[in-house]
Amino acid sequence: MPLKLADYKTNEKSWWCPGCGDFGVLAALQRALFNLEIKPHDVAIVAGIGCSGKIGNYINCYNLHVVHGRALPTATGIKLANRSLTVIAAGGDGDGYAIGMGHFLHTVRRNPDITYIVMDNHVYGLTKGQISPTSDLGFSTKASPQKNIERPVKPLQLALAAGATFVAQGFSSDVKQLTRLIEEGIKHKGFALINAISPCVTFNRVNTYDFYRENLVNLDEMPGYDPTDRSLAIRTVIEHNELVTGLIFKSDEPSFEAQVPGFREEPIVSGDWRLSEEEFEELVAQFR
Amino acid sequence: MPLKLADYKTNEKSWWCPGCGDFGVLAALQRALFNLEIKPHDVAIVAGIGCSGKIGNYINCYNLHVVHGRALPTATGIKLANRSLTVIAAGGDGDGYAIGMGHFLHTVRRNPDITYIVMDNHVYGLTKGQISPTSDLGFSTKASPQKNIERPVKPLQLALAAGATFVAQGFSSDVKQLTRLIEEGIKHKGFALINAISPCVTFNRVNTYDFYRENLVNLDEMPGYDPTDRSLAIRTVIEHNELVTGLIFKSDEPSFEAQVPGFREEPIVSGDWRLSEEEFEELVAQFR
Amino acid sequence: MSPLQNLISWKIGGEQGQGIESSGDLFATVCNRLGYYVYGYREFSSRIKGGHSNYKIRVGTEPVASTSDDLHVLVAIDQETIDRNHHELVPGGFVIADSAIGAKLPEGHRARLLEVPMTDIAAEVGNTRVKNVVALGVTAYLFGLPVEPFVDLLAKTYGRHGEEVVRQNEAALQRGYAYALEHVLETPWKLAPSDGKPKLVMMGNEAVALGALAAGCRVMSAYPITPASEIMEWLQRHFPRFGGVVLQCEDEISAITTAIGAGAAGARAMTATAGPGLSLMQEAIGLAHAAEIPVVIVDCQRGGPSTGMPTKHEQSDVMAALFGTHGDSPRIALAPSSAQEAFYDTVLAFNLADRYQCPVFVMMDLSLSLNKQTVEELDLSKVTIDRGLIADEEMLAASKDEGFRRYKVTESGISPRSLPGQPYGQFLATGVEHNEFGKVSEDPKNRVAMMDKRLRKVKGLKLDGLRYQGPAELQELDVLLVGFGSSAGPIAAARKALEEAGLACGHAHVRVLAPFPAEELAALMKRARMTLVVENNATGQLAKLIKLHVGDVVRAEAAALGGKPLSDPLVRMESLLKYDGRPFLPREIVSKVQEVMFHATQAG
Amino acid sequence: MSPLQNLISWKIGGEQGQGIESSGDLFATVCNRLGYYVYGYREFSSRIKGGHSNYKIRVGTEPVASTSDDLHVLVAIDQETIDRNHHELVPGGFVIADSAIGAKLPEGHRARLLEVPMTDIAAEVGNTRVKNVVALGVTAYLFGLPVEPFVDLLAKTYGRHGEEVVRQNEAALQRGYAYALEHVLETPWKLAPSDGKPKLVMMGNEAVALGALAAGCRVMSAYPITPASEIMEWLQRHFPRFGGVVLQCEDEISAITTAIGAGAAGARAMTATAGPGLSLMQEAIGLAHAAEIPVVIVDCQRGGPSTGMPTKHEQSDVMAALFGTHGDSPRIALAPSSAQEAFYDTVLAFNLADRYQCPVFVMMDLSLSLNKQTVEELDLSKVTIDRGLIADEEMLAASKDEGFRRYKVTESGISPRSLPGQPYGQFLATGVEHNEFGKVSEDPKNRVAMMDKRLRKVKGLKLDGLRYQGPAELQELDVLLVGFGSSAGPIAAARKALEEAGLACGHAHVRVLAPFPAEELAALMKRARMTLVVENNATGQLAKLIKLHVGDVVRAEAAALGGKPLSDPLVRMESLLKYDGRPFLPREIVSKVQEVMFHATQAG
Ligand SMILES: Cc1ncc(C[n+]2csc(CCOP(=O)(O)OP(=O)(O)O)c2C)c(N)n1
Ligand SMILES: Cc1ncc(C[n+]2csc(CCOP(=O)(O)OP(=O)(O)O)c2C)c(N)n1
Ligand code: SF4
Ligand code: SF4
Ligand SMILES: [Mg+2]
Ligand SMILES: [Mg+2]
Repeated sequence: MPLKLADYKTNEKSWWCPGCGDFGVLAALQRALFNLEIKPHDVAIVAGIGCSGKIGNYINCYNLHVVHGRALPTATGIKLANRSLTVIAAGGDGDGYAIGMGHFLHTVRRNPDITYIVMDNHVYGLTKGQISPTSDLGFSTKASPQKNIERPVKPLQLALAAGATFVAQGFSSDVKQLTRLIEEGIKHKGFALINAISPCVTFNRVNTYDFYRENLVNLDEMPGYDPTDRSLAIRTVIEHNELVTGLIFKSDEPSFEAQVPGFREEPIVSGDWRLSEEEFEELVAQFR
Repeated sequence: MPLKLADYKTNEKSWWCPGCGDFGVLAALQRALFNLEIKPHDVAIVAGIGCSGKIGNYINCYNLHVVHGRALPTATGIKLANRSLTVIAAGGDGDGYAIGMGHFLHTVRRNPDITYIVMDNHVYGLTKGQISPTSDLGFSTKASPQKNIERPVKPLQLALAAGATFVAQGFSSDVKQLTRLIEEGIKHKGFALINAISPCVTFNRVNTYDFYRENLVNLDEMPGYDPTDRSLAIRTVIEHNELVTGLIFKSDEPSFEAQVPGFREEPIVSGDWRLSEEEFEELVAQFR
Repeated sequence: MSPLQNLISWKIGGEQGQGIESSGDLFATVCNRLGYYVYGYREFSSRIKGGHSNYKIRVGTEPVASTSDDLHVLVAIDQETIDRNHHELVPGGFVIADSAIGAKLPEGHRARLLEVPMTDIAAEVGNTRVKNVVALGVTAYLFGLPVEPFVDLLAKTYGRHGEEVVRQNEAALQRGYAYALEHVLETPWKLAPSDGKPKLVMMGNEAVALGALAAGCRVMSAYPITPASEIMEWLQRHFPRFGGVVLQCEDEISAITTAIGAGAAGARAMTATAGPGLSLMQEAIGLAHAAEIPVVIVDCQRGGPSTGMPTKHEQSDVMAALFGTHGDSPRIALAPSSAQEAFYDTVLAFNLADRYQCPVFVMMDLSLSLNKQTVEELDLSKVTIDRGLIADEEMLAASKDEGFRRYKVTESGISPRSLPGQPYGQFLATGVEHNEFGKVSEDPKNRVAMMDKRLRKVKGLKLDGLRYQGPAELQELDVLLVGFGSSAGPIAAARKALEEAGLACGHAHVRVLAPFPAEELAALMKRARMTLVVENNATGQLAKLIKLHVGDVVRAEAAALGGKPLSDPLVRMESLLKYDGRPFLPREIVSKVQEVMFHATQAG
Repeated sequence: MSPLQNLISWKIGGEQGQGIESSGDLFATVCNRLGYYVYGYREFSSRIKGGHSNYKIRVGTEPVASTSDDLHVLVAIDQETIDRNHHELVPGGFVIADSAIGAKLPEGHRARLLEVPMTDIAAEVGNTRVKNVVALGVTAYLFGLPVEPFVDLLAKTYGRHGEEVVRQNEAALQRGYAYALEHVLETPWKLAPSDGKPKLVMMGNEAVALGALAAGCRVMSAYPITPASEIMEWLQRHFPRFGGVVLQCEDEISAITTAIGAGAAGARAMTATAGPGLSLMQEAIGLAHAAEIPVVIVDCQRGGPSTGMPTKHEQSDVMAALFGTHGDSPRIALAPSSAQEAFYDTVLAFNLADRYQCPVFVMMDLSLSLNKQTVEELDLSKVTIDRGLIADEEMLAASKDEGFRRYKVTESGISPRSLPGQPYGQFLATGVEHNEFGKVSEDPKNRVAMMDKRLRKVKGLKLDGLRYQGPAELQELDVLLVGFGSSAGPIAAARKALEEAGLACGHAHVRVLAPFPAEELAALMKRARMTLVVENNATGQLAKLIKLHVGDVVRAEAAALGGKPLSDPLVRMESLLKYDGRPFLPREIVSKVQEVMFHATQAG
């Protein structure tokens, strides 16, 4: 029986506010999995805590909804245990770039075959609208009455500086492009960052759909842009203050799993773990 | 009585291995404080855990030796409580760039007036020589028998991508240059990163004094290098694979403390914290 | 005429994002201004818009400190509100429903349904958002409240939105009142006159924030989390005037270590969090103990473990707060039971942190943190700032040659500290074991001396750790109820009910979890035929503390008598645990007591 | 001729970095190969080079499981070694010192100083690094050991450095032996023949790593920390052959969540850490409980709190491991007392984690982790792999329409789990409270059902949690010694000594900290006139567990008898706490018992 798009959906009612950008990201992810014909049970989605972190609730895959900020190491563990799974990590800008910053950059440099989708709304949605690490300078809300004085995190530049092998940015309004980027991210044999601009209609009155529609530049359609040129990528995202969409950078380098000494193609979960008497004796011999 | 260099020293015997790079960093820091005539009791040094973290033991200032990886937030707390102190944070590459990575980049973007000296030896010294986040690809030791397959952290590039206002790199063998860089870092009104290459003679047989003597390029002496040009800085450190010394980048931007609404010049510690009846009544009135 | 009421209960319900919270706040504030005591209780989910939410306000002529399951008036913004809450309505209670929703009460329900054209009226006055205000007008009539205070408050609240908005709100209110006057023959429950004393209404988190500011706290570092974020928010709003700083950190580890840094530098610093954050802070908490650095940690408990039930009430972080960091270190942990106590306890926490040079916990719980409640006038003159032992110039000058013995081994365990910036006070503060100068030391004798010194600090500490209500000294008790935190209200109400039913019932409320008021509680437990420990968690965390500490007291007495305890009150102790996310209702406690007593009679 | 010895004690000391560790290992390995039982004890500091370090090896014809303070031979690389350790020497004991250091024994000391030209000999054989090997040659002579096994081992150890180095080592050894033969008239303590059984010698951490590998663990994620790093190191060395992976993470939070991820995906995964790391892992531990994910956490306890004493022994993480994460969750925590047990307990831990779908702790302590000791043959046939309940195809296919009830409420509390990749097994695993399908639920009834289900899982679990040695059933005990972890050795030795002194003395060793073997221990304690709890921490953490759990047993019995406990064994319980960074010496335990018994006699 061929897979239907509906196979990737759960029947749960969404907890997001009407108009939330996360709907677009959800649709793109479901569609990307469907387009790639990956069986729902072969997908593991690891999500953090936040409005965005609820994305797993609406996709009919194996979902792990972890503690705040720890989606990436958990996803890495899943991938190591079972290489044959498609592993997606997902979460918000707070989850990924505040509490999760360390894991983010270390996972980038480790390069496991994981696709990481950050729903970046420049605000903490679930805790009712505090400033987030990507919030603009001067941004304030009811819950964060003092204006933001911290330079916003630039996820694209950081990922590039950390040696990322795949960096893209999408916009939740452009589900088509975002779907394609996610597909490419999944196909990429290594760590793929997809920063998905996903407006919060309830708490962010600055970084709105309109704002992005006016300001985003699509690199996929920029003549002469070469996403395999790292220094061009760096220059471009700096120049446009990260207000770009499309595939920003990609390079083919071996994934973490591909380099672990003695690591096997067969997933760990399906291996036979018992030691033979001979193997055990050889191990024990060193203690004699 | 004029201050002597000895005033910055304690009589404690050092716990470092003979030849350890940290000796040079210690000397440079003591000398910088002495040159700047900052009274020892007006200096707070916050150090992490590691061989490097012991630096505070040998300087006669107020020292806080915190838990692994948390030197920067602790230093930030000290600075907020007492703006008039010179606050130095110090630690190793593991302390700052592994477990401390999140704090590192968030402190960079916050830009408090702190000077952060990382004694970077590309290895975990105190725990007997495991791979560290800055270890080269392929590096291995007795304690880390598998070859490193994770891209090394590039602290200079990351700091620049995070919006650092002062980035420098020194070499513990060149105490003179390092002293000057630390002085400039302290004078800089904002966050100053000084990555100090500080060879571990016991566990790192690759990144040795000789290796650095052969490979480091001194930007301070590079004709035409302009440390106020961020994109030049980024280009240069990438080009030289971070093997540079000198002042890499500097820009004058207001520090965190300078922007906190209502924050005072007078240190919090010396303020009178009692509320007047009127002030209290005004606060209470909102609950009526 | 309707009889005068001393206690009424009102609730508004609808979808999250439909103004449930602000309407409830308006009603509570007006009642408070009229001199009544109020207690609010909000039910909400971990989502931003949508999902049922409700807000109940109890209003009384005397202090109210718990929610309950009787209800006089239910304002229903949607049918779901009726379906979920109708069972609470007293016979003859009112449902105020928007006519637009076609509300239905269950067949045979004895409440009265008052359909009010809220949507229509709102449209007529020109602002669809004032729907709920119509219901407030109806409410005012039903409880016989004057309209003016509502008008005044609306004017103040919406003033910054312009005159037009204020006018719309006032019109909606008046129209609602008029509608009720027309359709309800007489005011069913007129509130008796209040005592007229001026009062405050606030949630526990606001009380903590205000207490911190009053206590001299000027550095607050935290990471947003439910139900603690209001503390940070309130301080962000008010610190600028007092030169304080709030740092919203990248995570809780940064939050606690920033506060520790500020504390080490001599500021009064705090952080506030909930369970997940507390768990993340465990390592740094040990640092503050080892290096003897003052810091105040507010933990607003919510449903655990892990992310658990972020918007639901629970009291399950006790063990984690007292025992969660590795190694041995002494603890001070206060557990206020009302917003009023939260204010004073926060002040006390800062004084204790400075005096004992260690972290001090203020253990809140979700109900206490978020429920708006009446607070009697707060007395600034009771707010003192005690910095503990700080070395003076003379002391430091004297140590010039030798160096400053920051960790001098003293009889009390407390050593005067120096602050960065003080000449001759330099020392090393470290989480590694150290000698009197703070230098790292692995010497076994020094280790023991230092560990003993730190543990000794808190050993002698006696706080007013237990609050007792009930039959006076020496009288035997049929039952002793023990609890902590916000369950003070429901337990007190249950005690009253049990006493009215003829039982000699006492209520011991543990206000200090560490050092535990063991002797005081042991004395009370011995008087009691049975003790019931009432707490909102699944494993009896308070009961565990009682077993340990009251147990120690009882065993010491037994040992003194040659090893034969005559009658161990711990044997007569039972637990009432509730961990469904909701606070106790008084009647649940009453039932449990009845059940246990019944069993006891059966058995005996 | 010297009498045959059954137990001798040897120590080498010098500065860190002077080959102390490798010399000790060589000596231990040779003795082990000769069929003796060995127990090593290393003292070292938290620094890399310099600072006194020493390594003591006790060698016996019967199992040895503790260190002690008597010493037959001390190899002193420097004078400091003599100054710090001479007090341990038995009368007539030997100090082997390099003649180059001009060694001095304190005036009147009854040990013999044997100055050996170690430096000269080393120079003569052409390698300054073989100094210590000269001392090994002397040692061989003093204990009447054959030289060949030393030669063989040196050849094996230094083989990869080339023949020349091997030759130098052998020459140094022979020269040392010859020197001793010439200068010491007769072998002072000839070791009695061994039982000749083949034996292993390993440290506890190696036993854990080997156990993990044997149990099928193939994912290990950790962050380096003393005294746990050897586990990671050993697995890094051996995993490549078995397709396993070690991830050295950026911090402990990453380490535990990586392991949790791997556990959720169906691998056997573990992490290993010490106190500071444990504290950092607290939040994630709650996640594994809430989402019911198997993971094994090895905690190698060291001196706390905070960074504490990183290289010193302590047992002070018990409370943190059992109660450190916020909220309520059940615990399983094993506490092996020897390397042998550490091997089997690690295997058991993986089986329990899979069976009960939760984190399982293996509580090590520094002595156990790092001290090399003899392990009798390990039996692979005793290593079984029990994956617990995993849904099969049929079960999953049946749930196709409705969805898979991953968290089905069952009587045992355990629900079959599906693994990613299994068709129709998809579900949401979350730390938020959830329903049977794993979907987030805030329903109060569901909450209670889920919490009860999780707590129920472990309630029925009975493990072989207590090991008892001493007078047989029903006999009254003068004293019952209780401990956990590596103190098994010193306590056993003390018990023997006390029994020889005429006391009826029992030793109950707690091998499972949670669920606590309360009934078993209560039964023993009731037989005892007094109980002494022996543990390496300052606040009596094991004693607290005993008060809680044995207390519950005693109180339940009392309640059954109408509330009057006849005689509470907890009243007769005392603590012996040692927290100076060193493990217990048997005689310290003996003295404490004598002291307490004396007091009791005085009082009684
Ligand atoms: C350890 C911990 N700290 C804090 C929280 C509270 N919290 C929940 S979600 C969130 C941030 C949400 O922001 P973001 O990650 O940007 O997600 P969004 O809701 O905007 O999608 C926070 C701080 C938590 N759950 N756990
Ligand atoms: C939470 C925690 N994890 C691990 C450790 C163990 N530890 C001590 S120092 C260190 C790393 C040392 O490396 P680095 O920071 O590079 O300092 P170096 O010794 O090389 O100067 C580690 C992992 C610790 N003290 N605390
Ligand atoms: S609060 Fe913002 S991010 Fe959260 S669901 Fe609503 S719109 Fe989306
Ligand atoms: S181990 Fe390395 S870093 Fe540590 S003191 Fe020795 S040389 Fe320095
Ligand atoms: Mg966000
Ligand atoms: Mg290092």
